[in-house]
Parts: sequence; structure tokens; C-alpha cells
Amino acid sequence: MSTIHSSLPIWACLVSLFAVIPIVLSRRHPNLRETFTFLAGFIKFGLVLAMLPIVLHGQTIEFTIWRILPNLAIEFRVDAFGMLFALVASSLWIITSVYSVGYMRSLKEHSQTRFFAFFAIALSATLGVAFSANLFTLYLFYEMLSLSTYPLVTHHQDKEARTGGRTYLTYLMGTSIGFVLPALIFCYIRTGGDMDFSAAGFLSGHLSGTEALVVLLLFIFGFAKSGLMPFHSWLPGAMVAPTPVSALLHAVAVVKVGVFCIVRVITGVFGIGFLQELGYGTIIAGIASFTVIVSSLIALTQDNLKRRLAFSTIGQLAYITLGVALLAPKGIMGSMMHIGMHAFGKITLFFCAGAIFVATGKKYVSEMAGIGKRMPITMFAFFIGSLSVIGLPPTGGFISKWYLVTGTVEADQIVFLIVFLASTLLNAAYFLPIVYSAFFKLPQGSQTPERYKEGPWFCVIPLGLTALVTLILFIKPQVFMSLANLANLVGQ
Amino acid sequence: MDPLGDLILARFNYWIYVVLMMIGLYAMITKNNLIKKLIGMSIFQTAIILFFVSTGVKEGATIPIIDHGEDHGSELVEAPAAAEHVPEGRGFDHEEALESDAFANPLPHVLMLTAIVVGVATLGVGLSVVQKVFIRFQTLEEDQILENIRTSDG
Amino acid sequence: MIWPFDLVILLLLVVAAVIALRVRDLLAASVVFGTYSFLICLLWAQMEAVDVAFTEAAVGAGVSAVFLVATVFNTRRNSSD
Amino acid sequence: MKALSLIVVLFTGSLLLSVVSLFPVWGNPHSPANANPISQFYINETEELTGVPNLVTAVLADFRGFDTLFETVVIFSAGLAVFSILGRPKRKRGDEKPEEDDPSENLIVIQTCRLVIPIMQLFALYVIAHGHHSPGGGFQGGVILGSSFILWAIARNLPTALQRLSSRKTMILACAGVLIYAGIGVICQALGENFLDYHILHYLLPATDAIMARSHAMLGVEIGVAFTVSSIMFGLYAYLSSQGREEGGL
Amino acid sequence: MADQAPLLILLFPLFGAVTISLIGPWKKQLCLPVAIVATIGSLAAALTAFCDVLQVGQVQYFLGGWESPRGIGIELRIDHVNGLVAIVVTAVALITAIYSARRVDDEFEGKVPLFYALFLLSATGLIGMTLAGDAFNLYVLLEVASLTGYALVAMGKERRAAMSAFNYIVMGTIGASFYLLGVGYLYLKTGSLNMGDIHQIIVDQDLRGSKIIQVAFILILIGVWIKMAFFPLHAWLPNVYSFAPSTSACLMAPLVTKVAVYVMIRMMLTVFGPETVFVALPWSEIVIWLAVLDIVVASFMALAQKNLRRMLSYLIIAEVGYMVGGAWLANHYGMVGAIYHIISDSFMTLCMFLAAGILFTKSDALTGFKGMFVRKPATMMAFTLGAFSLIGIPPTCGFFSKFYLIRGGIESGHWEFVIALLFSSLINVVLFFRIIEFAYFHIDEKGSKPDQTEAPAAATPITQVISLWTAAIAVLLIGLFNQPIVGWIQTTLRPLTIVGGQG
Repeated sequence: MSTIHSSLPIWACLVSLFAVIPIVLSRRHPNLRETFTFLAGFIKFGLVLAMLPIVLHGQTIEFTIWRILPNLAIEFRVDAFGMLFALVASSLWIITSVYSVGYMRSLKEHSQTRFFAFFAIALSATLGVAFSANLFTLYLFYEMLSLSTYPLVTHHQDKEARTGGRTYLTYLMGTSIGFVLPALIFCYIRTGGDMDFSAAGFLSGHLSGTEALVVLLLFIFGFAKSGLMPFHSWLPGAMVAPTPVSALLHAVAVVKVGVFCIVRVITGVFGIGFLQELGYGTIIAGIASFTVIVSSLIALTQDNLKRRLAFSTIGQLAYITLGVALLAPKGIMGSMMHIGMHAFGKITLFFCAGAIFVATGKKYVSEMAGIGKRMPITMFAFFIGSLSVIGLPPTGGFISKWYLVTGTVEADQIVFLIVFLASTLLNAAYFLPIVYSAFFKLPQGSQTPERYKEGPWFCVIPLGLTALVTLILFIKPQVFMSLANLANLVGQ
Repeated sequence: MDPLGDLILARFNYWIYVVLMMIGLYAMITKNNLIKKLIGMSIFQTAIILFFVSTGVKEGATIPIIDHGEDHGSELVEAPAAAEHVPEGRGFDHEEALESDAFANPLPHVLMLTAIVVGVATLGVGLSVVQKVFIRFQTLEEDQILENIRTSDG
Repeated sequence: MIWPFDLVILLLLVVAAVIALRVRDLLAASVVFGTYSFLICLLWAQMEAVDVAFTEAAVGAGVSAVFLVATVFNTRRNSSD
Repeated sequence: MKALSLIVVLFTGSLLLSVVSLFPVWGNPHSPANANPISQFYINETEELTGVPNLVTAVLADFRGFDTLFETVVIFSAGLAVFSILGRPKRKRGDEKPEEDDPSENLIVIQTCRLVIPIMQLFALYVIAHGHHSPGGGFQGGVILGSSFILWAIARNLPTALQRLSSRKTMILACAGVLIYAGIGVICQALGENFLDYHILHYLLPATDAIMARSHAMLGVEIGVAFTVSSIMFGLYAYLSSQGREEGGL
Repeated sequence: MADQAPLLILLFPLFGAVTISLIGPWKKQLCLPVAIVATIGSLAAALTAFCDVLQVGQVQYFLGGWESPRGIGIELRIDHVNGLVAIVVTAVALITAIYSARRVDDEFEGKVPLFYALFLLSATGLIGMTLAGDAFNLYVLLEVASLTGYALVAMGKERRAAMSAFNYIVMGTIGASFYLLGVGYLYLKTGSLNMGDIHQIIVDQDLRGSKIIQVAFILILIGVWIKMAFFPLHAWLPNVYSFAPSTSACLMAPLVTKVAVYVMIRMMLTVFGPETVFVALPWSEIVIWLAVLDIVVASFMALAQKNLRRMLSYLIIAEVGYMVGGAWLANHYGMVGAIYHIISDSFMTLCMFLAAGILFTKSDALTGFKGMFVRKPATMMAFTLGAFSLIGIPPTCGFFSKFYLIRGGIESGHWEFVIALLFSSLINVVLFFRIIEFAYFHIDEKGSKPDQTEAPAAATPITQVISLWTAAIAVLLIGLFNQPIVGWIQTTLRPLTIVGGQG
């Protein structure tokens, strides 16, 4: 397959970074400021779309920014998988910013300028991760993302936010410096600087068995954004953030970046073949499935809606890791698609949670009986989102889950098939009751259903949109599927 | 000469220099009075100077000033003679003495001139700081000063 | 013949150093330090290091001692050790 | 604490003593230090190259002139250091009048000083000037010169001496010394040679060849050194004896 | 004039100092311009000299033209490494001079000319230490730097400044004397003072095994370790840097320890030679363990501090551990990392101390950081950048020095060193995010409006902002351009047979 050299990716990455300047400058005029945000968002999305056809033709776009170390450069390469992720992230950014405008304004949040500025920075970091061509570049943007999301997580700047922020940084920085950095340098020494992701895996043949195992574990746990247990508890901790941020964290940027990195590590750093001959796939799969089950069980016990969503996210992320760890084409395809599918499903759910909070100020599941009468659109969207996360038709979640399951069969590891099915049941168990009680129960105390009152339109439109997309993705998953397919073909 | 004598007497300067240095160092570390510390410092430095100068000494050589009284040649004749004075068993070989054996090695002297001046400069600065400390704390005893600081800073 | 002289001075040096550090009267200490410098200056004169001896006589035995005395006058004369 | 430091000291001492037995015997003319071509060179060639019989002066002011320059700078910075540490706002001009009839003043002492000081200063100048041929040079002479003022300050009182050589004059003289020394070096540079390469100076000095140029230049730098050393020595005394008040004194 | 450049690096500040002390008492307002001109000239000369080095490899400047026989005169010797270090020293001096503009008046009222003179002389000494090619000349310059340093510290208004200055004098003199003694032992055995010459003699006469040489090496090491405050000889440093006037601290804290480290490396490489240090002597294990100990202990101490500058001082000690450890790894990349860290750490420390000076004029208790992002955003951003560099976040220079050091550690199999490095960077994360939290939170208590977040810097003199940001940007650039820098360092290191993997 051929490669094209073009500066498109770097622009796609930087546009939101540059957007920071006008955003800060226009801090006194909120409308103007938001306009800049949307402008940047659309330009970004446009640039990504512009690259889509090229990638679909099986070509990759490369661009070298800076030769930073001996035969190692900060370098961008847009391949199918990166494209998939970039597509999800950049499209969801627009929707999220629409949503956050409504959310922040209706709650009269303070220092919104800072919020939007760092939001933009976080996005460019995300695209940087998506497009990075080698492990070093990946690490660079990974750190950038951790740091730029810190002010978002601690946006409220109160005690709760501080503790949340502490856990957030302790986990993310701690793991990335403590685990990833040494592994990175070790790889650099062993390969003499060649760190470009390749289907064969640039580490294959450079490491002995035990070394490979150590490095692999360092990476898997080092990219703690993926929320693998036992390095998951930053995610519930980060729940103190305003809902748009949680949406961004869970659906768009952070956690997805984590799993993205892990998929990269498995497919690009070690390479399927290398891992297969080492036979370490099952180890990771074991860790992942443990996470899946435990997190789902915890989610059952959570009353705070956002925390419940958080734990469900942890489980879903573990799906993705698990799927890749199967080292079977179908499974990998499933994982890649699941990044996209889950993104839309989960962001819908978060938007709904936020909308409920904005409209009613309710945070806890137990309070939400009968709320469906009050805000039907929101709750219907919630229903769709939960279907997608559970993995039932007619939603996109079903497709990716299907591939994951077939992956287990392909790798004939029935154990993990059971894991998937069990967790599906659990998902249903902690989502559907919410929907049921929302529509078919009366709020405690009052006999009459509350009267119709939706959240602000700025909130409702986005969640409707994402819910719609989730449905569409069931009928037309072609884009994701073909991208994942491409990425997979390269993998073979 | 017996080995002990060879070890002690033949290198007596070096022994003494080590002793002086230990005295000075010990004083610098343990003395409680700041001025005493500085005196110890000076002794420490002079010990090192002693060491340097000792490296430049030549048995039976004269001061490193070329005398104009007689012409240079006579020095040449005299120099070996000077070197002959060396008592037996002084422990170094008597190959033909060079002309330069007539004069002490000037280089260590030069270096030590510098070292002495540096020493007095350091002493001066040290003493001025001591006076500053006295102005601030009204004492020169280290333990009292530290006590004072501890009490004032809580 | 020169050897005894040499040894004597060296031993005296040690004695002088110890005294300078032992006496509790700082003024006395300064003076003894001057003596010490003068002894070492003799030693150097004997080692054919005339310039060094000269400098030591002027700087060590002279100025340093004066500086010490000046400081002692401006501070305390007695020391705890 | 004491025990620990004793251990440290003893350790150092034993470290140093451990190799004493390996030292060349004291006074061995063929020890590496003495037999090294460099010291041989100094002894054998100096006079031909510089025309200065006092090897120490020659090496000090010419071969290792750079050391000596910074040695002067050390003195200079020591002076600056003491002024900056002890210096405090001066009192008004009027107060600096010397109390002529100070009962504490002893006539005999004063008269003796009147006698001695000129001789000291004369001797100091001799030491500086004759450093080429006899022991001595800028430092020794400078110190003596400075101590002559110190003597005056001790005999009378500080303000009287400060009238002769105020702290500001001290500063100027010290700077002048460094400037003379470094200036000679810079002149050599200006004439196209390396810093402190005196021989080139015979273009400037009338009736001298390269060798004599070196000799004269050395005299020049010695004088520079003397300036700095003498003034700073007195300045140090002035500040140390009065805690920077520049009055009263011992 | 280019061939005179090596000397001019020294002469500019020297003459600047003399000029200032001449005209200072009469024209106070001329002091700063003179100081800045002198440092600029020095920097220019350093750059010129470095360009020469790039062409010819190594520049030697023979004072008084005494070129042969070798070691008869004094020589300045510039290779790629100390060319870079000289540039760093002059640059730091320049930045600090700019920073000092609006500060000196209240920090040293009545003594401004003296301060600038001492400042320049101190710079002269430090530059000379990096350039000197003669062991004894290095001692003299070391004393110049030390004496001026004592004064710069003792000028502090803090009550305890005087006492810490006194301890500094005692420790500093012990260190310098030990160095001198080591030089004396070298002279006793080799009869020469010229660094290159000594090395030649050691190699020719095969004195590597000689106990006298080993003792000389130990003495010199102890001397420079005291000067660089290497564990366990570090006790003097924290007091000195936390009680010194901020302007003095800004000059000394970045430079003194680093220059001492460079002197150690110079001694290891060009005087004793790696074949002596790493092959003939069995100490590298011990030294590396000392370095590990240093890093760990210093990091913990830093964690315990409540004042900013004190905390930074302990960080400096930890960084010294990095460099010593890296240099002793007996590995090419370890050495590269150590030298590169000299450069990067100078600017990091400078950045931090400048920020500390701007943020706090009186007490620098960490609690004073509350809401600092609102009050001085520009300064805090620069501070954060420096903090990131100390933590080691790409692409700041701190990351790359860690990168090379860790690489050296892994290649030479010294995992304890690698772990210590990572540990200390984790500690730094804690340290600095604790501060950043302080500075970032505690806004809501005051119920501040959103737009207050972008309040302008509260009356920080422009000169200080400029100097601070120059340092901060330097931190970034050194990181981005680490390739050429490391390349230059390697051109000097390659010919030397440092045991581990050749770059």
C-alpha cells in the first residue's frame, strides 16, 4: 500500500490548539468565543473527512514534524485505525461542545473560557495520539492529554474536585512515568531507535520471552487511561468534573485514548504474530475479563447515575482490550469498531445524565422514578444508548459486540465467550431497571406523574443526535467496518 | 638508614604536614568558636602549603635566584658539588647531576605565593562574616547561635 | 647538620598549632597563630623558598595576625573552647 | 558529633599517610616534580628568555602570569567582599575629623611611627622594584606598604589614617592595580600577540629588545599587584577594625 | 579577534567588574548597563569561541604565548563540551543581570555597585573554571568564584544569612583545599600542572595503578563533591540558597553546582582519563550507590520542606545525584546524559529561582501560592513549564536528560540508578502538583468571577518577566534541539574510550 506525504494530519491536530488563542482573546464575548470553538471543531472535522477517502483507498498519509532523537522523530501517520478514532473524536467534539455550551451556561459555571480552551487543547492531543506514527510521539501526546485534562477534571476548584484531580493525576502520571517511560526507553535501546508501529511489531525479535512479558505488562498497565483494573479508580474519581467533561473523558478523549494505545501496543508494537508465538494473549485477556466482570458487578451497586456509567465504561473498555487480546482478526475488528460504537452509545448516556441534572438536579438512580414522563426524549435516548452499550439491536453496539463474540469463537476460547455473555446480562441488569422505573413508575411521594419539561435545547439536541447516530450505525456501520477491516488486513 | 628512619626521618615534612592538616581540619569541624574555626582553617591551608613547598626542595640546592656575582659557568661547576653533599643512603640515585640541581624548584614556590594570598583573602572575608554574625547574634559560639535561631524561628 | 634544625621547627609548629587552638583567650590565640606563621616562615627560608618565606612573614605573621586581633577587639575575647 | 568528626579526620589522615611511604625521599633532586622538563626549563632557560634572575618572580609574573592576575583579582574581590559585608551607611563628612588631642595617644609611639613608617614605605618600594633580583615583588612589597598605613592607623586612630587613604581612594587604587595588570595584557593583545605576551611590548618601550621588554613588563605588573594588595590590605584592616564604621579603631 | 575569543569570555566580565567598582560610587545608574554590556560581550565571545571549536575541534589559548614545552605556561582549552558550558554560564549571567534590574535597589540598598562588581567577578570565576586547562589555574579561579559567592550570600538581609555564609566559607575552603591537595599529589607524582600533560604522563609512565595518583583522585573528588554538595557533603547548600538574596541565588544556584560537576567530569575525562577512572579503579559501584542514595534522600527532604526555595535547593542536590551517577555509569550515554543535564538543569534551576524571586519577595512559604494563577498568570505559566521540565515531561529538556541518563543506566545494567531516577521524577510530580494545586484552587472561596482567571500579571516589572520567559523558552528549545547539542557532546566524547556502548 502506498503512502502520501502531506501536512493535513498536523493541521487537523493543531487547528484546535491554535483555536485556543482566539478563544482566550474573545473571553469577554461568550458568543464570539463559542463561535470560534465551533469553527475550529468544524474545520477539524472537515480536515479529518478530507483524509478519509485517501485512507479508504488503502493509502496512508505521513508527515514528519521534528527529528527529536537519533533515528526517532515526532511523526504522524494516518492509517485506517487512527482514522477511525480520529473520526469518532472529531465528530463527537462538535456535538460535545454544543452540549457543553448549553450545560455550562444554564448552570452559570465560572471561568468557561478556561474550560473551552483546555477542551480544545485536549482535542488536539487526542488527534495527536490518533495520528502518531511511533511510540514516542504517542507517549508525547498521551502526557499532553493527561495534563490538559487536569484543569477540566478539577473545573469546580473545590475540595471534592481537588481530591478527584489528585487521584486522576496520581494514577495517570504515576503509571505513565513509572511504567511506560522505562519500557519506552528500554525498547528504544533494544531496537536502536526504530519505534514505528508496524503490523509485524517493531519489538518482535528484539526481546526475549521474559523481557517481552515485562515490557508488555508495563505498557498494558502503564496506559492507565484504559482503566484496566487495578488502575481504574481514577475514572470514578474523575466524576467530579462537569458532565460535558465526563462525556469527553469517557466517550471521546481520555479512556478511548487509553484503549487506543493498548490496541496500538498489541497490534503495532509487539505485533499479533509475535504475541501469538509468545502466547501472552491469554494473560491480557484474563486481566481484561476480570475487569469486565468485576466492574459490571460494582456498577450494579452504584446509585449515583454517573458513577454507574463510569463503571460500565470500565467494563466496556475491558471489552476492547479483551477483543484485541484474543489476537483473532474478528476480535480485533470488533475492538476497533467498539471504540466507535461504544463512544456514541456512552456519550448519549452521559448527555442524558447531564440533561437530567440540568433539568431536575437529580443525580441518583433512586430519584429517577417516573422521570420518563417528564423528559421523554432524553429518556428514550437513554434507552437507545443503554441498548447500544448492552449490545442489543437495533444499535451499533450490537455489531461490534457481534464481532467480539465471533472473535472468541474464532480463537476458540470459549471461556471469554462466556465472559462476554455474562457481562451482557449484567449490563442489562444495571441499565434496563433505570429505564423501566423512569417510564413505568411514579416518583416516590407524588401520585401524579410530573408534567412535561425537557432540559435546555442545547442539551437535548446533541443527545438526540448521538442517539440517532447510534441507531444509524446499526444500519450503516460500513465506514467503521471498512476502516477496521483495512486496519485488520494490514494486520495480516 | 633503617627502614623506619627512612620512612619517618626522610619524609618528616610529609608526616608533619599530615598532622597539621588533621589538627586544622579537626578544629574546623569541632571547634565551637567561629574565630577558632578560622584559625584552624589557616593552619589547614598552611599545612597544604608546607606539603607543596616540600615537593620542590632539593637537597644541597640554593635559592632559586641566579646570582650575578659570578658568571653562570661556575654554577655549572658548583652544582654537582652541591649535589655531592648529599649524605649517603638518602635514598635516591646519583646519576650525573643536572645544572638545574643547583637551584630549588621554583614552581611550587610560585604556586604557594598564590596559595598564601588566597589564604589571607579567605581569612579576611571569614573574619568580616564573623563580625557580621556577631552584630546579628551578639555571640561567636556556634551552639548559642544555633540555639538562638531555634528559639527565634520556633 | 641542617636536619635537627628542621625537625625542631617542625615539632614546634605542631606545638604552636595545638596551643593556638587550645587557649581560651582569643587574643592569645591570635598571637600564637602569628608565632606559628613565623615558625613556618623560618622553615621555608630554610627550604630555600625565600619568596614564600618573605610572603608568609609579611602576610601570615603580619597582616593575618593583625586582622585576627582587630576582629577579637570588635567581638568577644574569651572563647568556650 | 565530635566522635564522628574525629573519625572523619582520622580517616583523611590515614588516607594521606597511607601513601607517604611512596613519596620520593624529601629533597630528592630527581623526584618527578623536580626532574620534570618544566621545572628544568624554568631553571635553565628563564634568564635567557626574560633576563630576570629571580626565577620565582619570572615564573610568577610571566610564565604563570595569568595565575597571578587572578591572584590579584582574588585580593580585589576579597576587598569588595569585606566592603559589601561590613559596609554600612556612612556618617556625614564633618564627623570624619580626627580628634587631634586624643588623650589615649602616646607621644612616643607616634613619634616612633613617624620615624618608622617612611622607612617601611621606602623598603616596600625597594622590595617591589628589586623583586627581579632579590626575594620580593608586588605582593610582599604591597603588603608592607599596606601595613605601614595599618601601623599609622593603630598608632593614631583610624580616621587619621583614613585621611591619608580614604576608603574611596582605596577602591580607586585597587581598581587601578587590576587595570594596570590586565591593561598590560590587553596592550599585548592589541599589538597582535596573546594576552600577557610581553615580548611584543618592545615596540612601545624605547631602547628595549624583546627580553628587556619582558623584564620591564614584569615590573609593571608587579607595580599593579602592589597597588591592589597594599590598598586592599589597608581597606580590610579599616573595615575589620571598626566593623565597617570607619571610625574609632583599635 | 576571533582567536582571542577564549580569553575575551573572561576579560569582559573582569573589566566590567573593575569599571563598575570605579564609577559605581558616583554613577549608580551606570552599574546595570555596564554589567549587561559585559555579560553580552562575554556571551558573544563564548559563541564565537564555540564556532571556532565547531570548525577546528579544540581551541587552545596559550597565555603569554608560552606554548612549548607543553605546560610551561597556562593554557585555556575549549572543546565542544566546555564551550557549551561556557555559553550556558554566560547566558545565565546575562539573564540574571537583566532580572536584577528592578530588584537590587531594595535587596542591597547602598551596595548596588559592590553587588554588580561581585556578580561579574563571580561569573568570571565560574567561566574560568570551565575553560581552564591548568589544574592550579583552576584552583585560583575556583577561589575567585568562591570568595565572591561568600560575599553574595552574606549580603543577605535574612538574619541567618550571615551564619549560613560562614558555614559556606568553612565548607568551601575545605573543598578547595582538598582539591588543591589533590593537585599537589598529582604534581608530586607527575611534575606537571597542565591537564593534558598530566594525562600524557599518566598514560606514558603507566601510573594508573599508582596509589599516589589514586589518592590524588580521591582528594580531588572529595573537593569537588563538597563544592557541588554531593551527598553526604551537601549540608551547607540548602541554607545558603534559601537565605541568600534572590538575585544572588539566581546566579549561584544554577551555576555553582553545575560548574563543579563539570570540573569533576573534566578531571575524570581529560586528567585521569576514563581508562584510569573506570578500568583501573573499582569505585564506580560505590559512587553510583552514593548517587542513588543522594537522589532518594534529597527527594524525601524536598518533600518535607515548607518553603519554596528550600525545596528547590534539595532538588538541586538530587539533580547533582543525577549527574554524578550518570558520569560514573562508565557508559557513553550516561556521560552524555550527565553533560546534557548540566546544560538543561542550569536553565531549569534558573527558571525556578527566577520564578521564586518574582512570586515571593519576603516569605516564600508554599502556602503563599494560593490563587497565584489568578494573581501572576504569566509567571505561574513559566513556573509550570520549569516544573514540567524538572518532572521530565517531553518535550522539555528535563525529559531528554532523563532519557539519556536512563538509557545509560539500562545499558550499563545499573537498574538501581534507573529506579532512583524514576522515583525522583515521581516525587517531583507530587512536589509540583502540590504547588500547582495551591496556585490553582482556593479561588472559589473568594467567589471570584470567571473573567478574573485572566487577570493581568500584577505589576511584575517587565525586565523580570522577560528574563523569566527567556529562561523558560530556553528550557523548551534545549529540549527540542537536543539532537545537535548531544551531537556536539558526543564529538568530544567519542575519542575517549568510555567503557560502555559507544554512540
